[in-house]
Amino acid sequence: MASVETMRTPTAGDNSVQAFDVERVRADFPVLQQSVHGKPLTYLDSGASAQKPKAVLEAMDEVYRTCYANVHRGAYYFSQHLTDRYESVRTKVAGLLNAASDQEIVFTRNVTEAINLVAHSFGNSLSAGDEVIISEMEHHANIVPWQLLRDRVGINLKVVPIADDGSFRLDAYESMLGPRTRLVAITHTSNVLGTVTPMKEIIRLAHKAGALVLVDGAQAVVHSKVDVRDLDADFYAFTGHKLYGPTAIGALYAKAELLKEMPPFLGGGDMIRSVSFAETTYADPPHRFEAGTPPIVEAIGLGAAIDYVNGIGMEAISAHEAGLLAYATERLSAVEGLTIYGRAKEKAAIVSFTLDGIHPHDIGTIVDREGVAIRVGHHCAQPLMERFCVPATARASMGLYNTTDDIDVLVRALEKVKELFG
Amino acid sequence: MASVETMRTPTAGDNSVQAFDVERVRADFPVLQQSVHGKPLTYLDSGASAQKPKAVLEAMDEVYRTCYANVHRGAYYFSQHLTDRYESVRTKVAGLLNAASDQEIVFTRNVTEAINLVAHSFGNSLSAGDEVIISEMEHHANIVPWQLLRDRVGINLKVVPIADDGSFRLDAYESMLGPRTRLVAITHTSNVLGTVTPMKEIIRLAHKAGALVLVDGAQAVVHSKVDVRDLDADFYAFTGHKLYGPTAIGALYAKAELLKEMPPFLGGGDMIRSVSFAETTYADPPHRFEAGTPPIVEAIGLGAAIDYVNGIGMEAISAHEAGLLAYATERLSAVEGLTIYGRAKEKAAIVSFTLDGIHPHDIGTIVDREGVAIRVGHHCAQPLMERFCVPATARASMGLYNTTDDIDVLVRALEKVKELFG
Amino acid sequence: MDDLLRDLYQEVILDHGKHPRNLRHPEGANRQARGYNPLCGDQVTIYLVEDEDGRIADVAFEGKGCAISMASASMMTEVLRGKTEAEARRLFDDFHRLCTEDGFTLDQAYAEDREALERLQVLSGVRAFPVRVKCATLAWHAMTAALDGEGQATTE
Amino acid sequence: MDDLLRDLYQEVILDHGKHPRNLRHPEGANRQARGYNPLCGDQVTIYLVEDEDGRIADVAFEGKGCAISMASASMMTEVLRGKTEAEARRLFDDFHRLCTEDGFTLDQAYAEDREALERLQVLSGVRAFPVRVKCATLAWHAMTAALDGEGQATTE
Ligand SMILES: Cc1ncc(COP(=O)(O)O)c(C=O)c1O
Ligand SMILES: Cc1ncc(COP(=O)(O)O)c(C=O)c1O
Repeated sequence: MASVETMRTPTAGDNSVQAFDVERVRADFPVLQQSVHGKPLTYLDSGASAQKPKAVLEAMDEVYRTCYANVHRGAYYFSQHLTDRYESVRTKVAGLLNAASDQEIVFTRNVTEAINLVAHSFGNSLSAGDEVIISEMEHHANIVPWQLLRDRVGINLKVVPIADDGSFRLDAYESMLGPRTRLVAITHTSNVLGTVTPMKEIIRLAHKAGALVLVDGAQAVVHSKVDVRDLDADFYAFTGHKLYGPTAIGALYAKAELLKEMPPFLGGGDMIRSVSFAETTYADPPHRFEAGTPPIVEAIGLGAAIDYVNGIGMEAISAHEAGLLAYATERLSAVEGLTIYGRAKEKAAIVSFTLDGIHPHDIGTIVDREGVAIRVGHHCAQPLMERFCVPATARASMGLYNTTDDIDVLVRALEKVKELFG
Repeated sequence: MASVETMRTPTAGDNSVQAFDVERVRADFPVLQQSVHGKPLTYLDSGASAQKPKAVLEAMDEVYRTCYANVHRGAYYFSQHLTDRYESVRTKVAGLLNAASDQEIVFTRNVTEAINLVAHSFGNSLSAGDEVIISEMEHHANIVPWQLLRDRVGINLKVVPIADDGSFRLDAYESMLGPRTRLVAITHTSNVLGTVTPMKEIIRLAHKAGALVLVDGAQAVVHSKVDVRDLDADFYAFTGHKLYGPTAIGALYAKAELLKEMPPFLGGGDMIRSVSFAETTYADPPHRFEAGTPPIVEAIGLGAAIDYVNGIGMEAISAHEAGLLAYATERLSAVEGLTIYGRAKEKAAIVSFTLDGIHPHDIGTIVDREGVAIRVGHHCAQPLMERFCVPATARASMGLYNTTDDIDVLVRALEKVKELFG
Repeated sequence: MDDLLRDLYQEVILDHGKHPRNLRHPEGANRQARGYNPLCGDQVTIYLVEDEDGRIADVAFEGKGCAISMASASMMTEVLRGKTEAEARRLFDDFHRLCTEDGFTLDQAYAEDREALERLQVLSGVRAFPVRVKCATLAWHAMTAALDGEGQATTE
Repeated sequence: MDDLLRDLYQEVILDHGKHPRNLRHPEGANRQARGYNPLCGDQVTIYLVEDEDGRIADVAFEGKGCAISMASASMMTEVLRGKTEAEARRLFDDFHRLCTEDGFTLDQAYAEDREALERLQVLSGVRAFPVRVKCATLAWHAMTAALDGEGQATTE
């Protein structure tokens, strides 16, 4: 096993930055009170989707029960009221990312749609031979849209390799930037390895080369404070359901001057200024990019999730999770035959691993019987699996409600796996 | 005023087909118990978005509280359980439309996205000079995607005129069909005029000419039983939030053999078979068209909405609404200075109108003070407004929970409008 | 009839709405812009005749819309005449505050604006109807766009 | 350790999983197909040697996967030899029922299949694990694809 020394600071329980009471937080999440196969649920799959606090569920329910209406087009009270609330979530998202203006926030279904939006509205302006750079550790959501763009316009797709410890190879990246590089699309945090990429430097170098940068922030916004202006990101995308919000809502941040120039992606109601058969004109951003009835109530839920996270404090969450990561790394490393993938110094609370001679799918089935929910498979990152020559891994990913007890339960369950496979 | 004789059968209250108890139904909708400006809410904007029964809200809440997880990729219990439930909603939607298989149902955010999906995945295969036929009464959602397709590939967009009574001009349509016609995209029910189009005949003629047909069913599925196989529709799209379901979910039906040939639209997780930098292959339909984490809980909500509607019975709903439409038409026609737009024989429970010398926007504001929620504006159908030479109309649209009392309240509120404008 | 509505639809407003003043295309208009409210489809075109001193010698409009937007356009044409660009813009600032700020009174406005604001005050009823503020300010936005040399203003 | 798991991971299965039989590329293979489970990335390639009578003279596989899919592939290669195409397909039908139907017993199967099913019965533990049925049937799907002359089967 590689050394875990670098993981030991801060150690478990060291929540010196405004620590919060995890048990009280857990009480906010009804699902964590559930049992599975007669065992208490040990939820370690927040990287796939996080559980939701009551505050989020109640906010959505309250809207449907007391003031539901379609937005943007109503002269009556409920419609105006809900339009104001829907639009105010834009301000919350802008705050979450430290965007300059809420007009830079486009609501989407998820981060996948946000990336596809950029691949169409911005990407279609690229020409054959232009280059888009991604990395070996991207989620399919940040690979396939660019492959589809390649099919449409003939761009070249270049792939930054990653180091054996799972860190981003800045040297290789820098040498790939060139005069034809138009866009760099890189994850801020790997959903498999946990690696936090040196995004500020990635962006600085891209801008020096005259390229724009799209950041896949799906895993990053949930683990730490993001500041798009400090990063100088051009596009930043994330998904609500991993941030303790509901399904069916995500957001794209884009610099105002970029959004202004981008043609619409989907056409329909709400995204137009005026429609006639002869000539249709489009609304200003962000509405230009939001066709049809939006995820109204889901936006309200996302707003409540952001409030919830802010209430605890992102710094406190980061500190708590750093403690969990250190503990999990230490405990899992001590399991014989267990290999951890991803040992980057900057790392979020995600641990991928395999057990010698036991397929991850079998691990998943067996620990499930102990109430442990972990993800096993390729994690929508097949090229990364190939990079590490594994068909799949098991992955424990932690959220603000996890405890060192959860890790202990996982480790005990893994011992049972080994026992069974003798 | 034009004659209302044709509207008189069935008359108000004639719910001879399995009548249901409206008051009991109203009790299922918490929002209908609300007041606005101290007046009980009179909700007549279901055409924009319908209210939700408790059963829908509880189904969604229950998932989040007891068994939430991401779908499709989990080996653990909650993930499998929710995947099964999510996929089972496909079967419910297939049942709603009488599709041959649940594999013909693609989940989208709304009908707008469903139409855009077809405009890309099918539309991009068209060539310059190919023709797409729409009508003068389309919602922007069924205009703008085709204008954007025109910009992309150079199709010709032809527009079927409508008659003065708001009915679809089948004669004009037939004469527009030609050898270059590739697609006909027409609404099944106008959201402004209420007109039910002769869809079976529209489709028969299109097929004779060798063209496919996309039906915008947003307003149709909520008012009557739809049978895509009887219609022989190629594509049929609708939106969940108008069908008493949550926001952020819609569906596209497409014939299996069409879906099979269509390339993906959005790229990302879940829509792939395998991804590598060299070659990516795509999943079979419907998953090929569902990239990223889907609207999981929204699908559950839609399933509950379909169950709810089926519980009452679509025929009973149609009969109830026919009664409301007849009553509303009669009462509104009796208001001096009021003009109704849309007098087609086949008509859903939607009544658009103007008052002489009073702008709809002023009507909307004033009736709102009486607790009456109606829509005023262009209803995302600006070309139709031009067709009738009005900048806007007021529109009362009815759902299964409306009563003749609601119409009476509206008529009294309109009298106040006239009084104020003296 | 409720008081807020009576306040919004005062006699003066209904009168201007039905019989708008300066509803015409003036000869010699050297600045113009279209104002468009996508919500309700209302549109007005504002025409300005600026003399060589930079003063608004004539102002008129064309368009269709609700009672509030018509009355507001009509009344605007009555108060702008003789003003410089800067004065017209400042008056819009004060008018905007009148339409949106609860508790805004004339003595908080620029002294030079008070007379005009006194006439415009009938429009302050929109305060209670936030969604109608766009109607009340549509003509003013178009006027500003005309001064800025832009052809179009929208109230999105 | 819970009974359902003990049932799923019986000794025989673990043994086949660790030491799969017929894990090789047979000479003279005249039919083959790849089976792919997109959920977990598992894949197996099935090779068949069909003799001139249409009987399966040899069957083997290559691939990587979980204990269940490996054991199932391994055991399949042991029971298919000597069967005709029709017999192989029928056996898959019965095996599929064995893996999915609660209460399915051998006397519900075709008489000719009983002997093979008795050996395969150790795999019936997947019934309690619906998501693992795909693992247990992956090799079989690939075998059918090979017979159909298709190059690929997926368990979507
Ligand atoms: C006929 C019709 N088509 C399309 C739409 C668009 O629906 P959505 O906004 O849910 O996509 C609507 C409703 O607004 C409609 O009435
Ligand atoms: C890094 C990363 N990018 C993209 C995604 C896709 O998110 P979604 O499915 O919500 O679009 C995920 C999560 O699955 C992720 O972890």
